[in-house]
Amino acid sequence: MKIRVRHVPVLTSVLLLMMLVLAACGGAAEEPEAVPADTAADESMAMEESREAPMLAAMVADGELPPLDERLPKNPMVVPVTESIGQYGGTWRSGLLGQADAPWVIRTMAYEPTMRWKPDLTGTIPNVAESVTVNDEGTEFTFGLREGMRWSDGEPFTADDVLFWYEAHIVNDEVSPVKPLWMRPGGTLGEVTKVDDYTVQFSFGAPHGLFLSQLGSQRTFAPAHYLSQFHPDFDDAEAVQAIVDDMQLANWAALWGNRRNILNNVDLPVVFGWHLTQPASSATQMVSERNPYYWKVDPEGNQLPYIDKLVYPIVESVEVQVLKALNGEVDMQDRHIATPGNKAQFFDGKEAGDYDFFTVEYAWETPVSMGLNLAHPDENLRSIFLEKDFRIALSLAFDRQAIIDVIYIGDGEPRQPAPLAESPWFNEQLAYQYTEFDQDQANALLDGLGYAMGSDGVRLGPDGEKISFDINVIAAFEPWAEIMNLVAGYWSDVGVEANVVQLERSLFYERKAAYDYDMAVWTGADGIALVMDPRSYFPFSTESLFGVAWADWWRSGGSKGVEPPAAAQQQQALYDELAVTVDPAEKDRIMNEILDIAAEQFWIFGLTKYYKGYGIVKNNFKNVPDTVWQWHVSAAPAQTNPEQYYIEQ
Amino acid sequence: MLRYILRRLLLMIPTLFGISIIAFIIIQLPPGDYLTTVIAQLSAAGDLVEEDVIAGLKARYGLDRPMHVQYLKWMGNIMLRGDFGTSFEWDVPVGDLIWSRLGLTVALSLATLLFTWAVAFPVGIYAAVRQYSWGDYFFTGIGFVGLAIPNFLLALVLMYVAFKYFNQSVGGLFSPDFVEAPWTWARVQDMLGHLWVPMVILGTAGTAGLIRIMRANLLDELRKPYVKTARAKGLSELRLLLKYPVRVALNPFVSTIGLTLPILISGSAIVSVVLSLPTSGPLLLRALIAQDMYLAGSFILLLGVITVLGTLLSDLLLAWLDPRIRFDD
Amino acid sequence: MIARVPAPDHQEAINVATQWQLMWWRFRKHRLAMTSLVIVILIYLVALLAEFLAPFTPDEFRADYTYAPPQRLHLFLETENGLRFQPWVYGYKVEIEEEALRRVFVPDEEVIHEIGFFVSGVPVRLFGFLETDRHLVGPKEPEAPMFLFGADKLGRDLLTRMIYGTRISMSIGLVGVALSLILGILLGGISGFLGGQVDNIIQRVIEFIRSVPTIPLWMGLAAALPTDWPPLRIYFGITVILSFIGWTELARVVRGRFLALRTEDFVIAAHLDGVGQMRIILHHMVPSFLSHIIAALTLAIPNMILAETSLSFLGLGLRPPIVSWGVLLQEAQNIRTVATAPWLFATGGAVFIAILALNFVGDGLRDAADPYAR
Amino acid sequence: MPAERPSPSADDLLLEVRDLHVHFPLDEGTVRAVAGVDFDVYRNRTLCVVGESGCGKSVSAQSILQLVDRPGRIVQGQIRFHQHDADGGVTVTDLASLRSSSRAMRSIRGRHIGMVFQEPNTSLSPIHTVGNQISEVIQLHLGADEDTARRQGIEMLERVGIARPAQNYDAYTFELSGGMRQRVMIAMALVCSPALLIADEPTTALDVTTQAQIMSLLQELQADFGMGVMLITHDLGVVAEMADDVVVMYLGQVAEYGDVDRIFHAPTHPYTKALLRSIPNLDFDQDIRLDSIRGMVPDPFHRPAGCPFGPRCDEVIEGRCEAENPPAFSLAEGGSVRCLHYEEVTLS
Amino acid sequence: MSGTNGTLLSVRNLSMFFPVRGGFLQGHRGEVRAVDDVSFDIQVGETLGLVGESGCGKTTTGRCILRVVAPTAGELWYHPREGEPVDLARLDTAGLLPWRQEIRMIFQDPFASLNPRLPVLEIVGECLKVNRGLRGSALEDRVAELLGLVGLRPEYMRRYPHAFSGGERQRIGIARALALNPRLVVADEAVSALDVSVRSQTLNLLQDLQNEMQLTYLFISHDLSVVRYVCNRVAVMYVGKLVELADTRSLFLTPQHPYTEALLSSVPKPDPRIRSQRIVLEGDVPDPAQPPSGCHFHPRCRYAVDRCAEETPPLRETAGGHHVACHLADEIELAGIQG
Repeated sequence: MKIRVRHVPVLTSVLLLMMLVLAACGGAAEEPEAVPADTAADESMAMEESREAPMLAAMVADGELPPLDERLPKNPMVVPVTESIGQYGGTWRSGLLGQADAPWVIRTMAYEPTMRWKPDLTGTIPNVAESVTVNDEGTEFTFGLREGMRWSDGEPFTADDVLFWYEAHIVNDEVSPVKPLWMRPGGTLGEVTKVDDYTVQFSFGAPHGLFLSQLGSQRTFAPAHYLSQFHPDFDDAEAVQAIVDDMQLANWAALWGNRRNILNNVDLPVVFGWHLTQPASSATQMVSERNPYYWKVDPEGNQLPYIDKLVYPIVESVEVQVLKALNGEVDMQDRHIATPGNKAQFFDGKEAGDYDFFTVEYAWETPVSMGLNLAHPDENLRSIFLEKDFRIALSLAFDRQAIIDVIYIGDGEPRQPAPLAESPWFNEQLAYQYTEFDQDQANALLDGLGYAMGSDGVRLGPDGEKISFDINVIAAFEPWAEIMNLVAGYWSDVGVEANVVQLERSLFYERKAAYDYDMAVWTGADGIALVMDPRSYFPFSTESLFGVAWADWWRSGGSKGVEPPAAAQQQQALYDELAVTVDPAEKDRIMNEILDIAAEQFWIFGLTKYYKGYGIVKNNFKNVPDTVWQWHVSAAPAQTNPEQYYIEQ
Repeated sequence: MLRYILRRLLLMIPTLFGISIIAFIIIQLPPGDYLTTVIAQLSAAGDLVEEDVIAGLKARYGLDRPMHVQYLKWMGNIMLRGDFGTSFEWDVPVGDLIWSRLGLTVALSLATLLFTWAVAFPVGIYAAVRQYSWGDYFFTGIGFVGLAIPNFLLALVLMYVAFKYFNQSVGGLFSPDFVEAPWTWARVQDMLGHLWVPMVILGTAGTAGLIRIMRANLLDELRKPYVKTARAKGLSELRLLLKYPVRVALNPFVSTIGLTLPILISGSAIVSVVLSLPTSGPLLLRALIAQDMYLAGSFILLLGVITVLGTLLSDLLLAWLDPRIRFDD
Repeated sequence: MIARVPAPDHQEAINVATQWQLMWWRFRKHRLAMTSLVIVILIYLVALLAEFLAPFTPDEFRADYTYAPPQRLHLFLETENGLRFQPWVYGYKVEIEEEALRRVFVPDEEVIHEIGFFVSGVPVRLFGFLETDRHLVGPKEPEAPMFLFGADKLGRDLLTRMIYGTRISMSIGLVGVALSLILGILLGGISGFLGGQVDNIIQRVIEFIRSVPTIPLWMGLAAALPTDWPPLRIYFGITVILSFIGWTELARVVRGRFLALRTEDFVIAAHLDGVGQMRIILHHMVPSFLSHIIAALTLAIPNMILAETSLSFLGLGLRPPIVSWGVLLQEAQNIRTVATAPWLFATGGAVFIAILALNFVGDGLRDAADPYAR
Repeated sequence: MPAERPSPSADDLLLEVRDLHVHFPLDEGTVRAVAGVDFDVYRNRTLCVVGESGCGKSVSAQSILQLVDRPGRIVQGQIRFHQHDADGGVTVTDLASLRSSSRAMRSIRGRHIGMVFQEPNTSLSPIHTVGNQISEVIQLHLGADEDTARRQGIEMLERVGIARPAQNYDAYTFELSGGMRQRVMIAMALVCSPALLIADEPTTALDVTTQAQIMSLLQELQADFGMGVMLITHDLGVVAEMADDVVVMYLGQVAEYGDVDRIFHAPTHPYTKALLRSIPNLDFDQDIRLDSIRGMVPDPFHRPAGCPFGPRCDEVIEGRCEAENPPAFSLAEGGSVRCLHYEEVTLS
Repeated sequence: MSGTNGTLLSVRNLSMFFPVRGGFLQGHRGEVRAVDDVSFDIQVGETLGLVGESGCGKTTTGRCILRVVAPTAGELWYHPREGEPVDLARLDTAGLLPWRQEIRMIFQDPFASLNPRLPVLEIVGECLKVNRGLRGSALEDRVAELLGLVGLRPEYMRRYPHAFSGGERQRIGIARALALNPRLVVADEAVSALDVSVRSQTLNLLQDLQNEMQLTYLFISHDLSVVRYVCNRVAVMYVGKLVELADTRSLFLTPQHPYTEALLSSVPKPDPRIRSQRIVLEGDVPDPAQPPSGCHFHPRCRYAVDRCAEETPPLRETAGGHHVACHLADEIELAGIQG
């Protein structure tokens, strides 16, 4: 059924609604002028009465959809609005860079984990779960679910969906050959039990101090009624295999991944504010439309989301998306396009593009953190890198402010990777030690280590060879290479030779996993809720650039990697303790102790405090906060509840 | 003739087989595999990639098996079931992905080809007939300009020009309003409005070459005695020109068609990336970089097929056009 | 027609002129080609003398001058003694626009920086061994800003970087083509001279390579270059990749020439004279097509340069800190540059001029290549 | 057995060429390829133009239809073409004054003057059928429709002795042998029954037996059509067999002009004499040793001063021949000669 | 077939077949019988003419003798001044080296046969360098001598071929052929490309040289009047086969093969008073890849009988030294040039 809506001479709201319904059924053929401006008032009146989007109300009227009360849970989640109660309707246009740009999809429409991070990032609150209680030991977590909550296809959401997720996905060795760390504190996999239809319990063998935080980015449920047909444990194994063959997939695990893919499977029932109507694999754009069964309301009880439709044109080059934004074809976006380099241009284009900036505060420590491989397989380099004075000398030897001036046009502040001032664990020493530019002192320190200056201006190491190492940066991540080239220039002033080597991303990871690198560069980690990812403070993970091998040793219980020095081992032990601590005050104490050791050891150094970021938002696009924390864990800006964004008609 | 075509088709088999092996090797050449790409990507997003995720992915993509096994499986599926495998990155069968883009790619390439011809043909004739005239210098000069400016540079600048001075929505082949609209005249117009930028960019380099070929061919032919014979018959210059030398000069010109198409298709990659066209180029580039091996492999294989078919097409066209070749069989 | 020099007293000179002289005489008459040849030679001189010609070094950055626009060069300075030749530029007035995150530059008409010749600046090593701190041009006060072509995003002098880029870009074409030539002459020569089964096999291989789609092949091979290779090796790798594609064309040309020459009467005559195979090839055949090959080579260089820029653009070619034209263009590949710093596309102009000049030289050579054509 | 033909009458005059000059301006200087040539062609008679390569014979022939390659052009002279209509009227057109691509010139080409070239291989289009190339002329000049043109074309092919003409009408030229191709060329040139046929070295590229075929064919056709033939050749044997009148050219000028019998049996110009002495004869009565002409034909940029043949001539008049380029002196026995030895016998 | 001065070269059953390749897969598509079972002798000091129309195999025969190509079958017995005859057909490149000094070639195209990139000194002197080891002034002296011999000014030896006209170039080619004091010179259409006036000069030169240097010529030509002028004996070829071989006078005056008759009658005589009754042959020379059965000439022969289409006539001697390959040679009366 394809109906093209043209100018409507006489308007009654009933007629309008019918037409909108028809248009919605018709799918693509909407034309913007179909809704003349003077109908906006009618619409919002209709909304006040029905507390739901006109398009849905019409479907209800047609009997295609149950009434709102039957679609909402008994106790819908009430989402505060940033500024004002919104209006229904409109399309949010942004853009994906390539078809696999999943992060932006999650950040805009798909951040519906079991718990969710608060907009100020101070902790998680129940989200899909209605409530949570924890026993005193921190080993049992009981979640209440929302009675009457439904999947986007109208099927009820119950404890069975949680159980199904656990049994079909976590327990299954084919899709989860290794069980996720956050489900196995102390090493053994936790258990999930159904208490009743709307209550589930997660119990662990050890206290799980980080569980609720970690749930801020996990969905511990899956649509059992849909996915069980693709699971050999829950359906006829042969039938499932037939589907695998039919879809030309390599194996069942691939089918499982394919059917759970939120970017490409339009049939997948979801709990998001919008559900997929055109998959990303269609190459030109990805489209999502409002989920009629969405379970959140605004403070006045209106069903969210306000915006009807999300359209993500897929572009292959950032520049195209930049031009689109300048052209006013992007309603709200920061990812990809809002780089410091583009700011001047966006600034100039504000009027023409009818948009403004919102401020983005990065919740990360520093845009550039430089880790020497302290567990380097080469004994000579290792011995040099392990000298704290050497690291101090390197940190002192480059002019952070000059680099900030060049790269960030002065927006920044010399700083090491350390918790941000906004973080409860802010540590001044860690943040600012050795950030001054003092090549004399650097030279003195290097002289003190006995690294005499060679004839060609390069110091000689203990083995009499030049001190020379490679800096691995990822080619795609500008402006790292430029920064490191500048830094290397300074280091050569003090007699240390460093060569910037640009790597392809995957190669970088491979080298890192093999401990085969001298110095690696990455963004600093989480600077606020750092308990989750304290990679910069002790050898915590493969992302701890200064001690990947040490982290491996700790994670594998000593079977892999390299045994770290005592201080690092102490930090790791402290973190083990923290992981099973439930008391917040005690957690703070342990974390601070870890940080003090980090400050003393000076494992890694950085460049600057993050510059102030920005994003583009159209002037009629409302309820986006003036300042948004940029933080991957909370799928920023998803913590600001995109479902309550609205477009002023 | 039929036997000739059959023989050629048969000969394609080993060639394509070789191409498939080379394609596969090329994809395997870079260190790492798709998994490392995924891990790196997840990490880039700030996520910590835990072992469980890696292990899950490994099983899913079947990357743990030796290379020749992977190759045989891939080829086996192609030959037995026409199944090109699934793209790791898009999570969609490779076939669907490629076909969805090939249409526009071929359309763009054909449009470019037509454009190139429409320009190169008359200009080439003009430049040859009026050799060393002002016009000859002018047009060959323009041709050189097209040849000497890197495509991607032109693409970027033209895109900006389209945005800045024509206020055109850039990127892709349609305005946002028409992306998903059904085919209507308006949509066609919209597409044509977008098509000119890539067409011109892709066309410039090729046009220069073709003008030069046409001019040189025609100059050769114009010197041949049969032109004089035709003139001695009393034919008018234009008619004579078009019927005889141009027609003969056309042969080498035509023989480039089959080769031009694959060149255009693979050559449009860079321009398509810059202009964000939903053609095959960007897909291939990403597949190569992400080491999405079945996708990249199938793509290269497909381009190989097009190239080989293109050559065959060229030869057939040439045989059709030139009786000397036709009868030589 | 044989190239003739008009004046009859030159007749004897022509009579005893070698093919290279005849070629040169004919080439000289091709005005466009001659001009282009001069340009090409100049470009290579620039490449050779980069250290001396460039006012600065390519990595020297000036934090305060990011995206500084080009200065207008004034040639004459007004002094109390009237105008005298003294190139100079105005200084910059810099303002930081916080919200737009940029520096805004306006010429500071109060400040005049004189530009000198053979000024002393950053010490460099010419030809790798000649230590000097003299630069052809440069500001007389070493710290004065001089950005005749503007500055890039790091405040580096674009002119300097273009001059240094010339070296890599122009040599990558040469080296790539040289490698192609070696492969092409070797295989094409073997193919053409031996003929028979060997020829057959080599022809199949060439046919096969040509049926592999080029750009994916490039991209694949370039992507396969270990990215942790040192710049020099990457450079080498890229040339090898480029030449790997280029050799088939040359091999075909060489083979064709060999095949044609093999049955030429003068080759048969040499054969009947009892001249050995090697001597026939080197003395009779190679000189006969060398000029064609040189022309073909000249025409191939531009493609190599373009290919390098394309690969760099895709992020698969050379990377900083190597400075090549492709790298410079890659750095300019964004809307921001088009909109606000178009001078960074000056490199495109350099590419354009080089390619045009090489093309014309190639055309001229091709036309002059066979002075004996009847 | 010389074929006795009536001597030419003014009524039969087809073509008068007077003082024709064709120059090629080149970078190296101007080549005066034709430097003052006069001759006449009559109906039903054959004029042979003979000379060594570079003497300007082909250029002279081609300039009649203005087909000289660029940059050559007629700089001086007249080419008066007499068109005889059915009732005896005569229209005279100066072809030299027409523009090369003008309608008037085109209406004469192929219609009133046919032309056959040396290389049958390259003078026919390789990608069009024989029929296509013949019928084109018929359609163009006689306004015939395609079927008529086809019928006439096939008839003409049959007339020129092409076996299976209907079949070969649709053949491509590369399917035919050299002799057949030359027959096609002739058919094409004669299909509109032109008054004049210009044949530029029509048998040079052919084998001797084929040459004999083509020569016979031309003679036959001339007898049938009554056209004037202008035959360009370097072969004195062909001249002797074919010509009624002969023009001997040297360096762009007519050295000698006259009746064929006189040229062969009473040559006057030293060049003609030398030429005749230098050809080997099948005749065993001849002396065993050939005479030859000293030196070489000078290159076109270095024309000798005075008589162009002077430097090679055995009968040079010291002091005159190197200074004066002799004009054409009419001979009592008919014809003319450009040689100072005949100054005194001049009639006009 | 014995001459007074003895035999220099005996060609026995010489055949040269070229495979015809074509099409995409380079399939073998039969062969061109360029030279098919040809035998003849060349006597010391004579000039043997080899005539025929294009494609008849005369050039290939010459090239086989020079071993430019290796014949498919047959023997080429060369009789050195001293010692036993050698079969040139069986020798490899190294083995041919001494005989290649004694058998030399003059090419048809004076432009293609001289390397335009070398000065005359190199062109003429190369064989002297390679075979005689001459260098420096010795080489120059010899080249100067040779140039003088062919009527060129020795000071031109530093010029390049482009400085010479066609006739002069042909003299350079002759000088090269004579540089090593050869015994046999194969002149392949040596004067065909030259203009009349230059041609006679060159023919005279060749005759003078023959007398001076006791040369033997194999004179390949399509021009019967030239052949008549220079040759002692003439062999006529038709589609790869030798059809008639006789001394020049007898061949021209009393030809015994119908093809020879037609050939002679086709030659235009440079005398308008004897416009002859030409025998105009029907049809064209057949394709040597698909020659007619029996006598290759029978489809065009006006005397042909049924037998001619079935049986290939052998070359046989009919009168003293007159050989002919025709079944009817004894029965028919043919016209020579006088007829």
